Amino acid sequence: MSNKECLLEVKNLRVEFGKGKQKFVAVNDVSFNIYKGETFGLVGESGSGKTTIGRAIIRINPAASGDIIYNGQKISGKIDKELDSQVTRKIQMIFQDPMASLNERAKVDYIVSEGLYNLKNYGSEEGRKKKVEQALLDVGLLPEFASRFPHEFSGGQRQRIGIARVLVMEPELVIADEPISALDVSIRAQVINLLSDLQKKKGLTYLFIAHDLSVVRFISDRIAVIYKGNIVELAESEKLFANPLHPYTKSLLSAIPTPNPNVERNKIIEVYEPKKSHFDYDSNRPKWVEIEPEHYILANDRELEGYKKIMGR
Amino acid sequence: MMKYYVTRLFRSFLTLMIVITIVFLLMRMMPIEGYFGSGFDKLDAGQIEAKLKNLGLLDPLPVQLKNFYISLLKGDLGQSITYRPKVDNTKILGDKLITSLRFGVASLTLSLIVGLSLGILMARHKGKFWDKFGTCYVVGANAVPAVIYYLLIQVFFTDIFKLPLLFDKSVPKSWILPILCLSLVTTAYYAMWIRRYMVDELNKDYVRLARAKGLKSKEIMIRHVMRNAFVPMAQYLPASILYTVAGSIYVESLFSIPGTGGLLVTVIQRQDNTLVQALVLLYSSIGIVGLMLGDILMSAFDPRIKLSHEGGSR
Amino acid sequence: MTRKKIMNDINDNIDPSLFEFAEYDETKSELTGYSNYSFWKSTFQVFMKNKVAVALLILIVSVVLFTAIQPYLPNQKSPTQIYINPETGLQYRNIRPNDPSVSENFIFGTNSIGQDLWARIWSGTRTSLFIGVSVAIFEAIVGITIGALWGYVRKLDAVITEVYNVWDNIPTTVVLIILTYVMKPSISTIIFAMCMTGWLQMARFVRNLILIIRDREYNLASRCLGTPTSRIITKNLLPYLVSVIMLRMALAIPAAIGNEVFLSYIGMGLPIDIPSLGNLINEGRALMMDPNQRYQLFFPAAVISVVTISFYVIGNVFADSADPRNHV
Amino acid sequence: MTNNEKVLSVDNLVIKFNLRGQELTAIRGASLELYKGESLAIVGESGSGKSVFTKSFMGLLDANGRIESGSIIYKDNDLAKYKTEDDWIKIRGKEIAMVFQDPMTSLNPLKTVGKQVQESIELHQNLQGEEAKKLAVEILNDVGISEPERRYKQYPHEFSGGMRQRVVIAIAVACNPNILICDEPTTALDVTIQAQILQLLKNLQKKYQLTIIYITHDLGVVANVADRIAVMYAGDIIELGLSEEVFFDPKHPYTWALLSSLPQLGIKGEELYSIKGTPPNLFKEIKGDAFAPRNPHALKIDFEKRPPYFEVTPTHKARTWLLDPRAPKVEPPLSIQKMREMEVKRGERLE
Amino acid sequence: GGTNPDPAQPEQPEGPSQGEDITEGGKYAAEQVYKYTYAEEITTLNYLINTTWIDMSVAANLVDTLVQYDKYGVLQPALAEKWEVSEDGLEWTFHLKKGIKWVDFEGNEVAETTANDFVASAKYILTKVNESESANVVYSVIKNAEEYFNEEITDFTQVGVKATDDYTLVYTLKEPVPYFESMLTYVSFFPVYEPFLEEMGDVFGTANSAILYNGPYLLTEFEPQIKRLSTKNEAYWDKDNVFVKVLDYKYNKEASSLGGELFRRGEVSHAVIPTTNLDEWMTNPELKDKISPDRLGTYTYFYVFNFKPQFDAEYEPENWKIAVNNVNFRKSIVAALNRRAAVATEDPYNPDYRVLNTITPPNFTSQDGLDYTDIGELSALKGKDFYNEAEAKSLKEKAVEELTAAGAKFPVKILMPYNTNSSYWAQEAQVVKQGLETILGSDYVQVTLLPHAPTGFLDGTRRAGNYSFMQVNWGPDYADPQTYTDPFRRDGNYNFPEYTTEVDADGKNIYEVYESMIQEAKAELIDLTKRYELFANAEAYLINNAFVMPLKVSAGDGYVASVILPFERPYAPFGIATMTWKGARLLADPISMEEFENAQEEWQTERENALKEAAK
Ligand SMILES: Nc1ncnc2c1ncn2[C@@H]1O[C@H](COP(=O)(O)OP(=O)(O)OP(=O)(O)O)[C@@H](O)[C@H]1O
Ligand SMILES: Nc1ncnc2c1ncn2[C@@H]1O[C@H](COP(=O)(O)OP(=O)(O)OP(=O)(O)O)[C@@H](O)[C@H]1O
Ligand SMILES: [Mg+2]
Ligand SMILES: [Mg+2]
Repeated sequence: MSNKECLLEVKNLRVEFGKGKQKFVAVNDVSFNIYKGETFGLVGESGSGKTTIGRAIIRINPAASGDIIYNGQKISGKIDKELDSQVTRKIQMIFQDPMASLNERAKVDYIVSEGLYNLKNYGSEEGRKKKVEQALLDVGLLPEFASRFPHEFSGGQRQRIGIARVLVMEPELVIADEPISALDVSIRAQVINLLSDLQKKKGLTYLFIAHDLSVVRFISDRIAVIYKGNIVELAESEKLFANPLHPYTKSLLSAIPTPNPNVERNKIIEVYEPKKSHFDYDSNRPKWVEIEPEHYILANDRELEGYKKIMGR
Repeated sequence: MMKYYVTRLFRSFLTLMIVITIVFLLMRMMPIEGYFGSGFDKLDAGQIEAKLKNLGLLDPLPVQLKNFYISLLKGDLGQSITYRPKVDNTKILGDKLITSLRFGVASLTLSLIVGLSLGILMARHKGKFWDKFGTCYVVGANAVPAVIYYLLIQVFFTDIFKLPLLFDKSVPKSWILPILCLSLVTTAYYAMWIRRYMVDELNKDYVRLARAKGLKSKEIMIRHVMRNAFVPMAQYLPASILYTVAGSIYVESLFSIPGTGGLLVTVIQRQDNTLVQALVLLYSSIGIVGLMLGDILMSAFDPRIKLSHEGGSR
Repeated sequence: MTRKKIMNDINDNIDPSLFEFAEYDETKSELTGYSNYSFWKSTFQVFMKNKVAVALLILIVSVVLFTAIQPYLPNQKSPTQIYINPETGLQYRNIRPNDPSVSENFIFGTNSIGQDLWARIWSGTRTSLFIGVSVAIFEAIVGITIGALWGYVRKLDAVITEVYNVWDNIPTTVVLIILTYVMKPSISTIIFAMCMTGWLQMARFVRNLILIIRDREYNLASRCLGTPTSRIITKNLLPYLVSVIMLRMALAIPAAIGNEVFLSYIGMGLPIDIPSLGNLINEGRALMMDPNQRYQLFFPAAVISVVTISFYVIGNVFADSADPRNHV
Repeated sequence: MTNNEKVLSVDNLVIKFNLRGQELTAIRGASLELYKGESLAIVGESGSGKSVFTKSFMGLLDANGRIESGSIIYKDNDLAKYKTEDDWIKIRGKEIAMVFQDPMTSLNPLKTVGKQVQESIELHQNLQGEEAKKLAVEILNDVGISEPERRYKQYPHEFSGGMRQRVVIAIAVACNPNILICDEPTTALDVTIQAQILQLLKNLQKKYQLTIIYITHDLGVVANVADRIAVMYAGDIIELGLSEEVFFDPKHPYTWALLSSLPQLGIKGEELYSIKGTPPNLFKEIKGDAFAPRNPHALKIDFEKRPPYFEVTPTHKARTWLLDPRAPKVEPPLSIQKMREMEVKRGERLE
Repeated sequence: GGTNPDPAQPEQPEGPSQGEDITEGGKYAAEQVYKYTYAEEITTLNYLINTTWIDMSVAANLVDTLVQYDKYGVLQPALAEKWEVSEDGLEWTFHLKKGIKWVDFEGNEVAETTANDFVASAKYILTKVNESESANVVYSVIKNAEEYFNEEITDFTQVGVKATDDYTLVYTLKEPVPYFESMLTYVSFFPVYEPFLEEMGDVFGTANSAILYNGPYLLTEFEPQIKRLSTKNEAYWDKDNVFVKVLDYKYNKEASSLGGELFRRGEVSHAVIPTTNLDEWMTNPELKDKISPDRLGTYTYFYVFNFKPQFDAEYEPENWKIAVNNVNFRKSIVAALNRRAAVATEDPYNPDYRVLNTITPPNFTSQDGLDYTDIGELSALKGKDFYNEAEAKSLKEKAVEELTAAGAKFPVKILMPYNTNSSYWAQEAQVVKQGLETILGSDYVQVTLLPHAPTGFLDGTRRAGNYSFMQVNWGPDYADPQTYTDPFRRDGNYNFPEYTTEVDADGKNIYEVYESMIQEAKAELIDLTKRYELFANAEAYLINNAFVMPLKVSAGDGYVASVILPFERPYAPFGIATMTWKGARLLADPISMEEFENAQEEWQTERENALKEAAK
């Protein structure tokens, strides 16, 4: 895996909200890489900073410190116009709520071509229409839907419109922020399928954010687990599921519901209690270490030893 | 918390200074003629100059401004110059403010009681008789110019109920009509808003839970909705009480109430600069203080609101 | 495995050929469930349900049309001409409506210097509506522009807020009176003066709305797509505000007319030779005490009430109908 | 299922709404029986009528809705005939209580949490003042809120989402009802907290002998808590059975589709099964099986005639023509077969 | 030798003593309490600085002056028992009554009124920082006063006001002023008790406790914008002629709309009936006997042509200059202007009562028992009707001819401003505009009305020369015809007549002709008969040459509902006499039109007799 090309590098990212006393650190010293063509999963409980990381990458939230490097170029902080428009095109985002993320007062046609208007790369009006049509077809919608308004569509269809809007930009990296959380079970599968389908066809790279571990497991190559602004563990997805080390990861995995009454009824939830697990963090600060190849963990020296022991077994 | 109010007060003070400076400059745009009474035509240049000089109006503008700031910082609102020359502005305002405030508070109390009851009635019987009745009233009170129905009230009510036509401090009956007139519009206003907020609240999830719990709609109204609907109004309440010191130009003129209603209009027209400035200062500070009190009141009502984080002075 | 039908008997005479697979078309299934809900259509429908509002709408449209065509109708008198009684050489003063003892016919009678009230009322309505509509439009334009910038462009927030605070704390009367001094009393002065103070509320209102919807996801999406601010405002934000802005405009008209009445009352209104509802009311006000002459107040008061109530009700009902929650 | 005493029995319920001058049929003749002490889960996609169905048991339908026909029998009374608030007051809370989906907005923001719980107690348990307060604190403790005395005096905004949901549950439980309807009690919560809440509900069920109806579209939740499962589609219950029956031997193609689209059952790298299309328009009259247009296994008769319930076992029935003896044999999708096999293996392993 | 009128009591009935029927057989009200609502509050009680009508009308009843007028306008002694004038007419010596007391507002005696009180008042008025508006009245006549005011001299003893002893006051004038006595009833010559003035300092006059009283009334209660309650001063030297015991004034801003109603309900003794409400009062049988006109005043209104137009190019000032310098053009406008119709906007029932053909009103001043307006060439004007359509048309023809030759354009644009705070003015302007345009034709003149806000009205219109034809007014400052020539003096700011380029048949500039007539009249200080005639001729010249068009005379409040007969109150064409309540009595019933007219007629004849008597 490590011979893969690194598309995005996040180094010691820190994001803060508010000022002075009300300052709140939403993301604290987070580092990870995303390789070209992979799906990188980011899971964590609500409010842990997943969205914030996504938004920092797409530059809606400014980074307080740390670097975000895209294709070898630094894109955080002040960047020139040229790079800005380039990055805008290359990194795109899919939003959580298909109801809220589409402009209700604009036709699908406008919504999908919004990016085109901004880039002005469609040549003629004819060309723009073609692109819109193609994008709609790509996401499995009929081209005639272009003249309708978002409220006329079901949640899944709306989410697909949202994806079509991203596709016309021909992005390289797509940040999917809980793209299926707001969707009904029965249509989640549609969107998951569409996303993997597009990845195959267009060679997209995803940063896939979710709190539903089963979905993340299904779609991601690698998964990072985030807790209160810190990534606590990062590994290839099967490895993580097979061999979770961090107590938080463990508790998360134990809570995944399975569609099996017999299993569910007997399941035991592991509760994560940071104060108990990390009692000595005051004196012994945790570090971000690669405990085995491609498996990172946030741990201090004592914990590291423990983990190594478990792995040794 | 304390710090928040201190910074906010400081900012408000700056705002106030800018406001009063602008008004100061605006007043200097008025013609000199206005500083003199009807005898202006008979004065000769020497007399005119003497008066203007006395008023400091012949100094260059920056000097005037400087003098103005100095006396303002000393807390000196100055003396009236044309309205009642040589009388302290604080004295002129003092009595009037109290009168207006009395009427204001009385009518506000009345309109709060009637308005809130009506609004609640309207919200409870949404779409039914009371709602329609209330709406007619609200529309009428808001849309028909007050000049018209104040007069109607004054003429007919005094006739029918044998009430005095003019206000006299010592005649209790003479308070009735002015208070009634004053509260007409505000009653409609409160009824309208409380109805709107109540209807908003009634659509909220917690009302659904309260209903599922088995509370009767009447109890839901009393125990949950009313207070919650009152919160957004709470913010404006202190300001509206304080603003009553500004009086009502119509009602006060009609009933001979010696309040501040229309005083600003009069003194601008009379070009009593110092009094105008004193009034503007007063009204602006009332606005600012009122809003601040409103915020405090609202935070008292609503535990969610903590004023410590940043916000404008609104 | 035994299977029992619970409700039907198995011998239900169903054609066995029906127990074959039907053709399955995926795309067809995409087409189902399409709602024909349209915002404006629903708004219109809800609005039309309110009989009072519709009646008032018809009424106000008729009034507006009538004021427009009134001068061109036959036998109309001039609103400013003073009618002189040829016999006495003096004015036709205070002639009662349709007074038969007078050789000329004055539908609504005359005022105290012998001007035709009927013509004055319609001319006044024209003036007042013109003022109201102009003020509303101006307020909308300025208010929306400033409000949009204020709400959307974070950098401007502090500055505009400060300007707002200052401007809002200057009593309107100060501005109005000083403006009327600096400028001549005229329709444009009145409009200007009202706009100078009126846009504030509109701007603040728009700003608050924009603050609410500014950070909705679809706006973030547009920003991610690199859409310029101007287009975000015009395409993403303003369309959401259209209905409420229309409401505010509808309410601004009666408010402006009311203000005009107030200005006339404090002597800062239009010159008397320009009939306006404010002037007419103010003239008529003095006659309130005289039962025989009350008609001079009654007619303009009736017109002003009809106009303001109509706009007020229509505005409010429209706002209700534009609220999707009421599209039931 | 502990005993077979029926507490609630709904028969052929039809609920309609007036919407923009049109009529919408939200519930199309659904029937259901609820047994004492059981947990019944109602699953189905959004808009299938789960909430409307259960709200009708408490007279909480929106003003534009009405029960067109059918009956809801509770303790020998037909709730479908109740009209006035006074009638319903006897049911709401006291007999049937409800936990709503959104814990963030279900509590009155201006009242302390304790007072809101206490209100329920005072209403339904003949306790006032201090006594009621004591009980409220107890119940708060029961729902897993630590330091209940301190928390009693706090306001909802000082609580996290999970804790608020606990409070909402406490309010419902404080009414001391027979039946508790939980309308999506955990959709807004994180997985870990979700698991805790479900555990809590199970504990409370035991302690207070509640009959619980869970409404959810998350099949994982269902597996955890339900004794029986009712699957709803377009305003009708199309399959009903014991939890195991529905998971391991589903009969309705919609249930198949629902189960197969779970990523847990998917194979990485392959396409997940997904249901195409959108649910039917409830404004229109539905002919035949409502699911037919989206059903790859639809029979011609599905477009003609509404299927009756076919009994699979005494506890398991489904509305699909596929169960008719005349119908061609259709195997459930692979993933479901696989799940069944795995379960069999697991069972063997356990033995 | 100076005149020394007999200090006899005015011919009032003997003061009512106890037990006498004060109603005089039901004619007068038993309770002499006057109630009134007023819309405009006084600004100050400091009578030494303010000259507004409203302020003076209050002060007039609180402080007495050296001399006073009786109800026929004949000068009578007041605080001064007698007085004499030096031969050269420059030195006036007044001998004060003894025992006149200064009292405070509760009637407590404070001091005696002495000659020094007049010196103190003059000193105060002439001190610049005190901003007295009446200073110019004083320094226009008193020796060295102007120098003192301008701080050219600082020693007040050089000013011509001296108290030789406590009861002897000497005014020294800078030149003989035949009408000096009449000026003494103006506030500028009111006394003030010096120690009190000094004690009060800035506060003097700001409250009823901050002045002292020696007049007929005490201001016992004064709450600004609430009420003013005056009660009879029991220490007043002439208290027997003070009949109304209490003046109860209540403030109401809407007094003009409510006054009638209040009178109807018996809550006030006097109410102004605005023109708009006249019809109701005149036609309603219940009311029509309760309304009467007010007595004519001395303010006169006239239209002036502007000879120095300063208005916008839009209104063609150059063209106006050509037109206005043509006498036929001016006369055509005068002839076309229906003054009755114009005045009817203010008094529709009896416009003739107020229409005036002179600048100086009748009953202003008289010489040898002859009213000024009946003297010289003015007498010819008196009965003339200026309004004449036919003449207007023929004048127009002449003017068109002459003006076309002079290069004027038609229609001539006429800019006519009016003050927006006066409703009848706006209406009058409309009547005038319409009348001129119909009679003369809009091809000849085109009138543009220019509404102007009251703030800065004069500075914006008349004084700035921003008009072509405009209604203006003037009120007298002393009882001499000269006072009405003031607006037309060189460097005045009324209509700038000195800019005229018109010449008469002799080739003399017509304004210069007028000016020389005035100079001649002014110089005549000894032969008053001659002086009056010269002034009258000059005024007639001004009118005949259409520099100005007389319009109307003020009539107090127009129409009133009242129980006060104005003819019982002191009369003077100027000063404070008409404002005093001395002599006034409340009638039992409201005055009707008829009663008013009878009383007026009676008064007119009695006055003529009284004047003749006084002239002897
Ligand atoms: N604009 C903002 N201002 C202040 N705080 C913010 C802002 N946006 C996010 N936060 C805070 O930052 C933290 C992380 O938020 P974030 O939205 O990234 O969480 P998340 O992991 O995406 O949660 P969820 O699963 O609920 O979407 C939260 O505590 C949130 O309250
Ligand atoms: N007040 C109402 N007026 C009109 N239609 C309504 C109303 N309430 C519900 N409906 C309709 O009834 C149908 C069933 O709604 P319901 O809320 O029961 O769905 P649900 O299964 O609970 O969905 P979800 O999972 O989204 O909560 C939906 O089509 C909905 O649009
Ligand atoms: Mg998020
Ligand atoms: Mg639901």
